[in-house]
Amino acid sequence: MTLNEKQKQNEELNREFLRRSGVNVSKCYQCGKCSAGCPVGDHMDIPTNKVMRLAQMGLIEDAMKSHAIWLCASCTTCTTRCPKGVDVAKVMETLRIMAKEHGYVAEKNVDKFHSVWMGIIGTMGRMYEPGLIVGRNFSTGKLFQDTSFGIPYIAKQKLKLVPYKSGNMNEIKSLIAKAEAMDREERGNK
Amino acid sequence: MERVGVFICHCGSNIGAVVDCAKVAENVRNYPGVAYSTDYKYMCSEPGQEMIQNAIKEHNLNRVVVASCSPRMHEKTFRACVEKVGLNPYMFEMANIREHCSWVHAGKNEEATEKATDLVKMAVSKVCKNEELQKGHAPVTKRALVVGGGIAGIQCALDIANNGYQVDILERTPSIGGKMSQIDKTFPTIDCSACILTPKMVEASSHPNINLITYSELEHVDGYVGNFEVTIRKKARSVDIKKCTGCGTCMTKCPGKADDEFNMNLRKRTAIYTPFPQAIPNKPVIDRVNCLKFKSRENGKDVCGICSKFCPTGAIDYEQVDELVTEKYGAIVMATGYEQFDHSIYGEYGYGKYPDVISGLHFERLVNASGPTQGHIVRPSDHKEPKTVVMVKCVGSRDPEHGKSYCSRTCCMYTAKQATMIRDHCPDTKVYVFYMDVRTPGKLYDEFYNRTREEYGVEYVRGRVSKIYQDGEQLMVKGEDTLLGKQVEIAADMVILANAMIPQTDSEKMAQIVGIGYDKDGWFTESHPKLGPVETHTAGVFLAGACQGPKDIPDSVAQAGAAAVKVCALLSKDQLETEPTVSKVDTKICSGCGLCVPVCPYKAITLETIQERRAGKTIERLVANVNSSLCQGCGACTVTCRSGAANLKHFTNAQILAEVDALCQTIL
Amino acid sequence: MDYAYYPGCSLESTGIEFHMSTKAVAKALGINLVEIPDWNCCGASSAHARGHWLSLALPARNMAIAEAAGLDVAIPCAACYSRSKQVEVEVNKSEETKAKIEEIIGRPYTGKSKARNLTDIFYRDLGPAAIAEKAKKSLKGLKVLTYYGCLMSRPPELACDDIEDPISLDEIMTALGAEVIPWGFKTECCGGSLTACRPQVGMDMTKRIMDAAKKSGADCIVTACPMCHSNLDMRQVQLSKAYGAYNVPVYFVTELIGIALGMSPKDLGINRHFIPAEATLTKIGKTSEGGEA
Amino acid sequence: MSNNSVENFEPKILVFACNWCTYAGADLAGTSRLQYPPNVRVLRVPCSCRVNPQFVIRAFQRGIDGVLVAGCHPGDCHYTTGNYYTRRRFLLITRMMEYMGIDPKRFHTRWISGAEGPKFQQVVTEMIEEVKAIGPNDKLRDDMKVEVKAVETNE
Repeated sequence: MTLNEKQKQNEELNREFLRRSGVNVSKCYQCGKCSAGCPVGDHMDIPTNKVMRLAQMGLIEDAMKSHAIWLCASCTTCTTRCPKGVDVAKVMETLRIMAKEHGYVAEKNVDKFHSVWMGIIGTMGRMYEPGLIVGRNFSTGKLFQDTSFGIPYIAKQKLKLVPYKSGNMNEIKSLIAKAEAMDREERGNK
Repeated sequence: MERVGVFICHCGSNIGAVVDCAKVAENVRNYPGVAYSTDYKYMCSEPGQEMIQNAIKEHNLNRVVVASCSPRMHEKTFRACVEKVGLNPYMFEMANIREHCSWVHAGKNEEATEKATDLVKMAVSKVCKNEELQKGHAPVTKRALVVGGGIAGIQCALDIANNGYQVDILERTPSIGGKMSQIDKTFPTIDCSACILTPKMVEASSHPNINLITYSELEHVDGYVGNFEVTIRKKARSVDIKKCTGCGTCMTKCPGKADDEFNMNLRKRTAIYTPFPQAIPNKPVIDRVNCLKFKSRENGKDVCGICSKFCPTGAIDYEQVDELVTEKYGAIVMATGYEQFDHSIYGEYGYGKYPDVISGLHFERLVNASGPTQGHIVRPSDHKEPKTVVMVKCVGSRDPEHGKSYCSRTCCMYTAKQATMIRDHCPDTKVYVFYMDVRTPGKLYDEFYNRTREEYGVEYVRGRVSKIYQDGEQLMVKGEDTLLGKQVEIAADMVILANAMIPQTDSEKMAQIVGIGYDKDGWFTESHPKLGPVETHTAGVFLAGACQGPKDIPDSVAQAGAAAVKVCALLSKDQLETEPTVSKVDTKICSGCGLCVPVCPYKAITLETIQERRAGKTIERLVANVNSSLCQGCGACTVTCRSGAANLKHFTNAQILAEVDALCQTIL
Repeated sequence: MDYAYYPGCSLESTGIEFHMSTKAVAKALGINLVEIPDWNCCGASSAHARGHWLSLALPARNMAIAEAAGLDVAIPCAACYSRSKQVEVEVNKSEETKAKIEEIIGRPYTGKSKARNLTDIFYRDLGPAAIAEKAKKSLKGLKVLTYYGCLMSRPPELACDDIEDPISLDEIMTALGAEVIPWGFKTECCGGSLTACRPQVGMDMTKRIMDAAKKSGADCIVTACPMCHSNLDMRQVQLSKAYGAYNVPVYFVTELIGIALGMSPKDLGINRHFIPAEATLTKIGKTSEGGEA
Repeated sequence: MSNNSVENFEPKILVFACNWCTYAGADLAGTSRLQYPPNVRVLRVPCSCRVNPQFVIRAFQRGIDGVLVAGCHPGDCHYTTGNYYTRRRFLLITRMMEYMGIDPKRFHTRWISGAEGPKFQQVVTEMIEEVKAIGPNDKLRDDMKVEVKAVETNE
């Protein structure tokens, strides 16, 4: 497929991406400083500057399919040091959100983690780590992974076994529902 | 009685196809003031111009309006045309019915014709209020001042002097030579900087037409093109330059120590010093901040005085004071050069705290045979020869977020030069260069860059460096090879940063003193980026070298020559013609409030005392006075003036209001 | 000095020492912390992977409750601080955002109440010298590495310290008598957010930092982020299994301040670390000066 | 008087253009054949700072529907600082005219460089549309009285 055909296919996604990120990706001059300082750089399938390049070329689908956007630790070193003032971390974040919505999740575990996390907050208002570990393992199908992570914490009396539950769960639930609705709305129109 | 001739041009079909030119001529035939009105195919052509001239004679016209193209195109042509038959050229106006009408309203013939009529009526109304104006004349002082004694200033002064004009070089440091004297070798030929600069310095100092004013600052500029009056502060050298023979005994005996700025603080110098051995004039100055005698005086004591004891000619004069002198010049050349960007703003490069992270200019001193290490490339921290050197380009350049948005133009080449020099001096040392782009558009520049990689084995890595940190004795450099798409980390012994070029820290103040423009970064602005690269918007002030923007030596020298030609062209005239479209104050109405004085960007307005007879008594009062040679005719003062005393000739309140009224009449 | 106190989820579990030591130290230093009633999770680090408004709304509720009480919010956790600060900044930036946030959370929040990092409060509002004045013993003899991680110094808009070379922990430690060892990893990301879902990546990131820590010759690391702490502390156990011994104790800044104030390690929760951290404290005062303040 | 009827209202807009930037920008729009409605008339002044607020008010008095004062971008003034004065002056004048009841949409100050032909086209087009939408200027106009007189004398 020619480049222009591919860009044409991505037109709608690109518009959505530009609107939601609010980042002027054309400012990027591909110096590579974002990739150079990225603490996860070694593990990414494509370096940060190439994610930027895909965004710049309007090839949003390819960018959404990458593992890199999920490995990004949101440390914002890239944004901080960018000589052109491009919010690179925001590009990564927007691509993550869009990838989830459009069904391109290259790193299922990362995504599941976020889902379980949000699920717990949605029911209790606060985090409940044992729930996180079990829930995550349950949903990934790896039931006993990282119990090495949970059990030592229990031994050190660091995990509360009885969860806190907010007395105002209705308020928090409604808050989450409204925020999600607003996010959906922004995705759809404007 | 106004007798205006109106000439509507068809410009072939350019105007004629949209605007009904005959109808426009007809529409204004009976307009007040119009004595004659016609249209023609090409008004600017030979027959067209003849037609105007004949009409002036036949119909006894005393004012002319031509409706055709933009005045930016042909105002000069038609002014000359009417002048030939005895009309004052300022009794002419143009109506732009091409660029502003036919070309932008294609197909809307009726409206365009109506608009053309309006524009012509406006022009007629204005020309009726026009007055005859005469160009002014001003004398020329046949001497030039070059501010800055670097390579650009020296070259410019030599070129002016060789054309037979007197020229002064004003330099703020104790010696001429500038940045080029700090540089070891020059690209792309790797000839020794001092070897080609020193002869020029000597030539300048011994030239009968050149006068050096070193260790001096520009204090104040008055006057105007051909007639500048410049006040110069001659800083106290504490050394009588006439008695001093430059033997140097004082410098060997001086116990005071100070950071040696010429050597980028890589070593100490004495308090009485010349910046470098080949300095011109080769006569020292006392740095009073670091001199033991002057320091002790601050504490009420008076010690040391060793230099004075050893001076064989008694040249030391501790009591010297700054001296202000005022000189007259016909032209000024700004050649104040550049400074090096301070990389200590970059936290990721260590905020300037790592001793072995140095700048390009540091390196020049390190590799210079007369420098602090006698030309041995060693790192500042422990004086060991570095086995791995990383060079980082675009430090401060092309970095709108933290540094400067522009490209400094010289760094690609000086980095390549320095890389080859490291490889020459220390063949076992590995050199890596981090770059974003390699920009080498000079003669033999790209060839040089390619030799750097191919023959000298310098490794170029495409990517910016994100972080440098001290790791034991070494520096870890974290970058990205964007061509590989991989992070690279290099353990280096020394890092050389290619710092950006920035204007002198006080360039904006300098520009304000001289009355020229500067851009957002502080570089002086040329009058036109393409067609006026060495002129400024202030007549008689020219630019040479890097004060106008980053430049390498060949470009600086070329621009210096260009500026010299402009200076000579100016100085060759006995009198200067000045535009008459300047501001004028009606002293009868002027209240002397002085509001117009500070708004004038050319300092053309001064308050003067006049004497007046009033009710039988002579009284004195203040009024504004416009120096018509300085005034450039912007009109800022006319609007500021509350009493309406200030008026801009050829754009008077009455003239502009006549145009406004003419347009609005078409509405009523 | 009164502040609303937002401990956040980590301080109730994996970072419970931070909670314990914060409360003890704040009290001793005369800082009155009023815990926000029924606070909720700030959403870090998942909400902003889900949606912009979601990531703002969660911390906004806490900020709104604090604002109703007329207090700025002291936040020990660097992640909670960053998320909360984001809301404060965004609300102050745009009336439209403010209106939308208020609509979502159903409470007024004008952005008047500020999100404050606890360490920053120690550093700026109290000052290292004032803390040292209250110290009962000097930390002399202890060589520390300061570790700020990502969220105290980045992104610049939200940072409470210098973006490349933060100094608040350094100056507090120096004032208390500890020797701060320079290193290049003060603000390097530890990969905390990845440890749970891509453990190997997180391990590698932690390893780089811990290798540098071991090489530096310091006795310990001091940090102010519960995620960094939990990650650096707990991961060393796994690193040791794979790559040989890693046993650099990692303290919360409040733990070491507490020690200087004369509190017992147990009261500060220092006994709950994975890498035993009590023995290292015996290095303190080897030269035994400083003593009573 | 035709343009006083609101239906077919064609406004007349006066543009004060500085000689060095905006006039050149308008010329460029011409040489680039960038089309815009023929409702504007450009009056050349050396610098936007030459425009006395009095000129603007006079134009409104005499029935103009809109006035645009345009010069070089701040920092690019041919006379170094002229447009700074323009900016400050017209900030005040805009408020004063608003106070006098003139719709602020009728008066604008814009920076258009010699290289910005398209911007000139865009600015004047937008302004014409705006003024068209708000109708003819009937504030401050002396001609309202003049008209009555004219009718009287004619009859």
